[in-house]
Amino acid sequence: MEEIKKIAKELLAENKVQLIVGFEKGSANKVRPAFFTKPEEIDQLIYNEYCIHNIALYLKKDICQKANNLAIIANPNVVRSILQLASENQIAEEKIKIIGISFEGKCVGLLDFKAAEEFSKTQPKGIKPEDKALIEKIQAMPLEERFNYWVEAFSPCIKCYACRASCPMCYCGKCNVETNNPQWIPVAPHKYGNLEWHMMRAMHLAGRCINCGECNRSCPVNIPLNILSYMLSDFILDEFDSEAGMNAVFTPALSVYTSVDKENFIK
Amino acid sequence: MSEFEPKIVAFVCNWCTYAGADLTGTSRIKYSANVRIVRFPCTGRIDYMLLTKAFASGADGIIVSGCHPNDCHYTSGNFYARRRWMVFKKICDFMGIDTRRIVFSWVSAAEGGKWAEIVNSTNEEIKKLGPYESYHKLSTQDILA
Amino acid sequence: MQKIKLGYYPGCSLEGSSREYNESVQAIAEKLGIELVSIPDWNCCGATAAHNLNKELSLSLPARNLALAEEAGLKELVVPCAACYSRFTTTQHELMHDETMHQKVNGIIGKEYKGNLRILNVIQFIEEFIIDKLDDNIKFEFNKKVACYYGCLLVRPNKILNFDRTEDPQTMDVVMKKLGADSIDWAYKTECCGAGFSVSFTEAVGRLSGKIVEDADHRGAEALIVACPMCHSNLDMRRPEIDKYNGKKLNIPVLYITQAIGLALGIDRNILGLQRHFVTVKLNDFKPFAKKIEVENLQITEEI
Amino acid sequence: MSESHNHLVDNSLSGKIKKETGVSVARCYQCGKCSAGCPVSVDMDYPPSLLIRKLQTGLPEHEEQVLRSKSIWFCLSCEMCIARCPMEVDIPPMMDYLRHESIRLKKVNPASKNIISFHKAFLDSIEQTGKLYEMGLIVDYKTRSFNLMQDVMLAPSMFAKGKLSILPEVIKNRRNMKQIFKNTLKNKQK
Amino acid sequence: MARIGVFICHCGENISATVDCPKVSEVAAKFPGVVYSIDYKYMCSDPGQSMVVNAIKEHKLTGVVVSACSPRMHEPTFRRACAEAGLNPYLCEMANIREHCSWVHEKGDKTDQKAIDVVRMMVEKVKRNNALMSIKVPVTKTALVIGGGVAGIQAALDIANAGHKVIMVERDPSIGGHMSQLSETFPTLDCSQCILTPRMVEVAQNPNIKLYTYAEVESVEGFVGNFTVKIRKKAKSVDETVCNGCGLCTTKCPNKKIPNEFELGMGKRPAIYVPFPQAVPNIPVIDKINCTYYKTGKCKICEKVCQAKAIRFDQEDEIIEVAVGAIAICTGFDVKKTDFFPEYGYGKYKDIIDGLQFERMASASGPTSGEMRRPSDGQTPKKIVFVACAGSRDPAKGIEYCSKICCMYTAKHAMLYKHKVHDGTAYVFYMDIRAAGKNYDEFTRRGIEEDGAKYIRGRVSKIYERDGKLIVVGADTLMNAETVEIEADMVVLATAGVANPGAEELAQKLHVSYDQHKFFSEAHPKLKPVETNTAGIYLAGACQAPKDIPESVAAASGVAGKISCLFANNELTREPLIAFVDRTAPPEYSSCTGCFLCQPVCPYNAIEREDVKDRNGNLIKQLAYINPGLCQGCGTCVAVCKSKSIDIDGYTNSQMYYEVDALLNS
Repeated sequence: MEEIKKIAKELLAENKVQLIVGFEKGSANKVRPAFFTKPEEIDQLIYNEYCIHNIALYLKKDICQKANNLAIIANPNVVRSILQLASENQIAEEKIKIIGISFEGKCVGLLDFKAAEEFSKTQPKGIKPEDKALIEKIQAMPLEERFNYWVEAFSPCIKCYACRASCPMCYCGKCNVETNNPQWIPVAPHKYGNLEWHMMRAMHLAGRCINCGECNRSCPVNIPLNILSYMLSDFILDEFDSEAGMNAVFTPALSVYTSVDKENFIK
Repeated sequence: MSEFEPKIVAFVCNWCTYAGADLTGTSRIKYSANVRIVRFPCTGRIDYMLLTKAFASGADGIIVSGCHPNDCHYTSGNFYARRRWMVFKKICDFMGIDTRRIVFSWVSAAEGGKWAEIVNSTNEEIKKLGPYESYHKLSTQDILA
Repeated sequence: MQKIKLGYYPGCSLEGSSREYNESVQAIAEKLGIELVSIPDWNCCGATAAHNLNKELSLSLPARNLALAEEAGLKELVVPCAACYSRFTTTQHELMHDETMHQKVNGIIGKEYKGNLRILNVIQFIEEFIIDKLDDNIKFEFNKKVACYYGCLLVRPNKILNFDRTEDPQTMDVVMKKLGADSIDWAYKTECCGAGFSVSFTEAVGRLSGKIVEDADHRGAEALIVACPMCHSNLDMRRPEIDKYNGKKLNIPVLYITQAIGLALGIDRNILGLQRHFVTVKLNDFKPFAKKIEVENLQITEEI
Repeated sequence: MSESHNHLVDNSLSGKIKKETGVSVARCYQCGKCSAGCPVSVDMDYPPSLLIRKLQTGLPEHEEQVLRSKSIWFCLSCEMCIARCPMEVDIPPMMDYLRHESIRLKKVNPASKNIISFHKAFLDSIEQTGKLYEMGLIVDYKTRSFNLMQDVMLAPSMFAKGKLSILPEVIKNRRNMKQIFKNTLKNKQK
Repeated sequence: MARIGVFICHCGENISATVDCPKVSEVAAKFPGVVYSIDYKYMCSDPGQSMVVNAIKEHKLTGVVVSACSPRMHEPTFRRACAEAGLNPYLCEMANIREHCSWVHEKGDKTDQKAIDVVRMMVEKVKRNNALMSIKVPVTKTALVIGGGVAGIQAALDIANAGHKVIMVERDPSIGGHMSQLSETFPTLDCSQCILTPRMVEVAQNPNIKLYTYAEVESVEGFVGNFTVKIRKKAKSVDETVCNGCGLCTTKCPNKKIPNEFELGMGKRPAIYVPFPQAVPNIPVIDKINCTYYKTGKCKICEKVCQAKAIRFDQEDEIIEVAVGAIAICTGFDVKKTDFFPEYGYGKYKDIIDGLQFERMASASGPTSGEMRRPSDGQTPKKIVFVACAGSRDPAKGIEYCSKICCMYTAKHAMLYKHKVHDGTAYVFYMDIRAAGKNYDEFTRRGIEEDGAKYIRGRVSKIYERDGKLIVVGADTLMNAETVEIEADMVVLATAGVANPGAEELAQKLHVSYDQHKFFSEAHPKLKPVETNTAGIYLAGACQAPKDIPESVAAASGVAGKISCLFANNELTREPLIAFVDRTAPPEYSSCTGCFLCQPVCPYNAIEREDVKDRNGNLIKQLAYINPGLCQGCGTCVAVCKSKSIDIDGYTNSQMYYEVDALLNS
């Protein structure tokens, strides 16, 4: 933790960056994301096992867009998010300094994109064993039961869109769910509306989601919507050998093709 | 009770399958009248949200058809479409949407007979599966609940 | 050397007027360590008579044999007689593609025929189990000019049998070339010999078999090689009618391919049943086997 | 191609052939290749392509000629015609069906008496013993066809060469054989 | 508020026979936004069209829906009518109730309901159509002609004489195609070389035509008016600018035993060769596979004898890139070889030859200098059998179509044979004599009546060799299907006309559709026989289906006409149905997030990155921009864009959404 502070302080002191995105102590023993602009503020910077939020999210918000260049305390999920955003032309390498930290909390110092790619390959994926079990359980269900399972799972959804707000990949200025003519996704949080919304979100993240699990963690009613993207990521890895967040120059699966894509259902 | 007549929507590409369906017409090959054709410039243009929209609006079956690989008028539209359908079919199946009701096919401008056969066989299959009540109920009654 | 066990269906003529065919098959099988297990309590396949008079009968008779073979646990079934081979394969094909007829025939024969049996004609049997053993067992080179005669039911209907080519087949020629024979190109390889008319319309057999024997003889063949008992009996036993049709006496002998292999292996002529032929087989002075004969395998499937 | 437009029952002989054997004589454009290749077309009153032509007209007198023809009995089922037919008109199963119909309607051509007697004798032998008893076949055939002196010379040399076994080979399960024949050849209500 | 006019067509009774047009029109009148709805017998006729024009003026219509045949048929007609009436043509849509409805369904309520649904779909779509102006695109006034046969030559000459540049690409060392292999041509029996060679020379001398022989099309990009074509000019190992065509090298080359493709295996040629005497260009080519130098590194005799020093052994294949505005495909056809026929001996009998080989035998410059000499022993065949329909009209062999020209050239062959061997007999086994052209039947009658060709109506079942004779076993179906056996000295099979090898690969390079026999598909069998579905690419000659010379030449002139009118104006107007990225007021400037996931999917590289800068030049954001000139309107980018910032005119998101909605929520 000290090492991170030292690096951060130096960066700010030498005015290499104008902003550092990290964490600070919140009320009770909680933590919250924090934005430091002066070296002396770094004292409040902390990093412990509670700092699991994917703060790459803020890179597309105004506070970071205004800063000429900035640094960020990046666990592997954040690093992968940054690489994927870079591949989608959202972040320029020269404007960001990555202070890499492994899942166990060991600081690996400043990473350029090349090093970040190696780092993200070595770190384990965000999928937890119980997520995998849930995917198997659902896939084992018969069709009708699966449908009812998901309709039930989505029924508590009140369309607060916290999942969209917490996902670094959902950086669209005007999200499609807000278009009214034509209204592709019903606004009301009824069963039909919820199902369509989560299906569209899963399709939009197909081949782009780095499986950090923020969407599920930020969902007030804990809907297991992250496993939709987990399942698709595995499928896309098997079928097209394409994985998000692994390199800065990368075309997601649905924007590229090979003439020998295997399929067995087109007559 | 008259026998169940499925509502089938066909999303087809203008250069191959639409022309193939025209050829079915000029050759006077009869096929089921339960299908309605919606024309797209290319299969690459067919948006997956239109499929769920079709189910929600009362369709029981959907046919998506375009040019054979390498025959696409725009070179690669059908290749992108193929990848999209592989992913879309996977997520739909995982979410319990009955992908047996969506028939994907390649029909060229010279295959009038094949188009009639695809429509008739899809019509038979959907008749066996019956109306897509669970989705229609979801998108109609459940809205009011 | 562990014995290979194969299902075997001799058929009525191999136990009657064409006994020598059965003897030669058994002889070469025994010499090369192959045990032929006959189907217990097998019955006649019905040949032409059955399908001429009644469809269900023509399917039930072969189906009973196939069901018995499956019950006996056999995987392959060697059927030397081309007519029986044709009846078995067409029955298997028809029952596997017409489920209603399949159930009906199962009802008639009172057995459950499943249809997972591999039916081999004599040449397939030779290609799969005999050919590679030849090189170290061959004694004499069959250095004669021969005309290989396939007849009609061995290669047709090609869509169901898909064995060799319908026109100008080559599999028998390849076997004979491997024995050192010079197999000639001639015109009547797959023309019908008159088959079932042997008794009821002998004059036609005289004409059809007459043309076959005359053409082979005319091109200098020293022997006709056959793989079907009906063809053999017409070409051999009906030689008087053939000579009457051709207006000249032809004594070109007719051998089964299994007898030719037997001679090459050095098996005694009487064991091979050569003495039972009507046209005496005078072939002798075979050269002792010198070196292995290389035969490039012609592309034999019927592709258009 | 959906066949919905010709749903009216076609009770002509060619219609029944299409229903029973799936063979459509309408496909034949009379190229004559089957007649040219047929080994016994010279023995037939109507070569195969002419027989099909008569079925194509659908006229009752032509259908009568077909059922009473020698052609259907002299056909050897040697499969040469279907092997070369450009339109894949499967003549052998059609001939089978015409033979069954000719017997059922008792329109068998007298010139084919010998051929039918041989087939009947052949099947009688199988019905009794389950296998073909060649001696029995010859005796039965001669009583049916009355040409008693045929092949008289041949029997002794066949016997000498051991090609003629005196006693018949009988299968054990003769009841099964009887049952098969009762449900097929002897089946009355078909 | 929308003011839509609906016009239901009876199409004579093609539609009204199964669809109740008045009822559909009545129901359509009640659709929201429809102010005028009628049905009429012939909408595409003049009175029909003027009905549309008047209705637009009278009822001030803002949209028109014509429910009739396929839009691929009469959309242009009705859009032109609307434009006449002052309504933007792209506010007119067609509902397909003929090919997709009346012709394929039985009469009844279900069919009427379908017609009503389709009309409602189009009404909802038309309400959301935008008025569009067609796009002007520059046209490169150069044409590419692929294939140097008679069709290619005719097309190239016509286009060149119309004053446009032409680039001709021919795969063989010389142009001329199959016609240069023929002896005499029906129905006038004038010698093929005499009428073709002058045209070949004309091609070589025409200043507007750039000829590349021994060359193939490598790739084609772009679209009508703006194709970029890469041509692979294979190395001839001879410098064309230096060689004067003296031919000394071809005489001195020691390796003379190579079968000459031009003579179809019946003649030999040296390793450095000119395919035939009248070849254009008359430049020899070195066959790298068989030339001793290329195999062993020794010889080089041709280099030694060549006074002009034109031999270049190290010459490499050359890739030439050209810009063309239109492409004419004239790649011709081929004939099945005799090994295709199991019952005629799998091609093992030397004296069974195909039609083209007979042409070489009858040709004065052929291997036998025009004398009838059979390949096996060179004897003059006294009895010859011609077999028509060899492989054609034979679904069992996978060729169910009639090859159209064999009846005529078989009659010609019989006549040529009788002119050369007076005491010989010529039999012709035929199915039907298809001689439907001008003076065609008279020609075949002359062969039968004056030259005594013996025509036998029936197919040949088997041919086999015995004692040096070919025994032909056929039937005579006019004699009660009697078997006919002929002991012939030679047999000529009029084999089926098939697509050229490589046709499928070429079709895929050009994105033109082709049928299951690899013949190229025309845009419409009756109304657009020389066009393909791809704008700017045309078809002439036998590459589209077996054709004789008059038809090929006529089609070639047709193509030249089409290309000339394409080049008539400097700019090409193109359908404005292309994609665009939305633009909004600053500070967003657009809903596009600049992720550029759309860029890789565009097959025409039409999507560029536009930098949005503020007043003092620093970058605010990058946005996608679609170049209207390149975009062909496939719409793949529209479906890939997550935020739906891209839309495409004619198939906008809202149009497609409300089409589906209208179709199902009746």
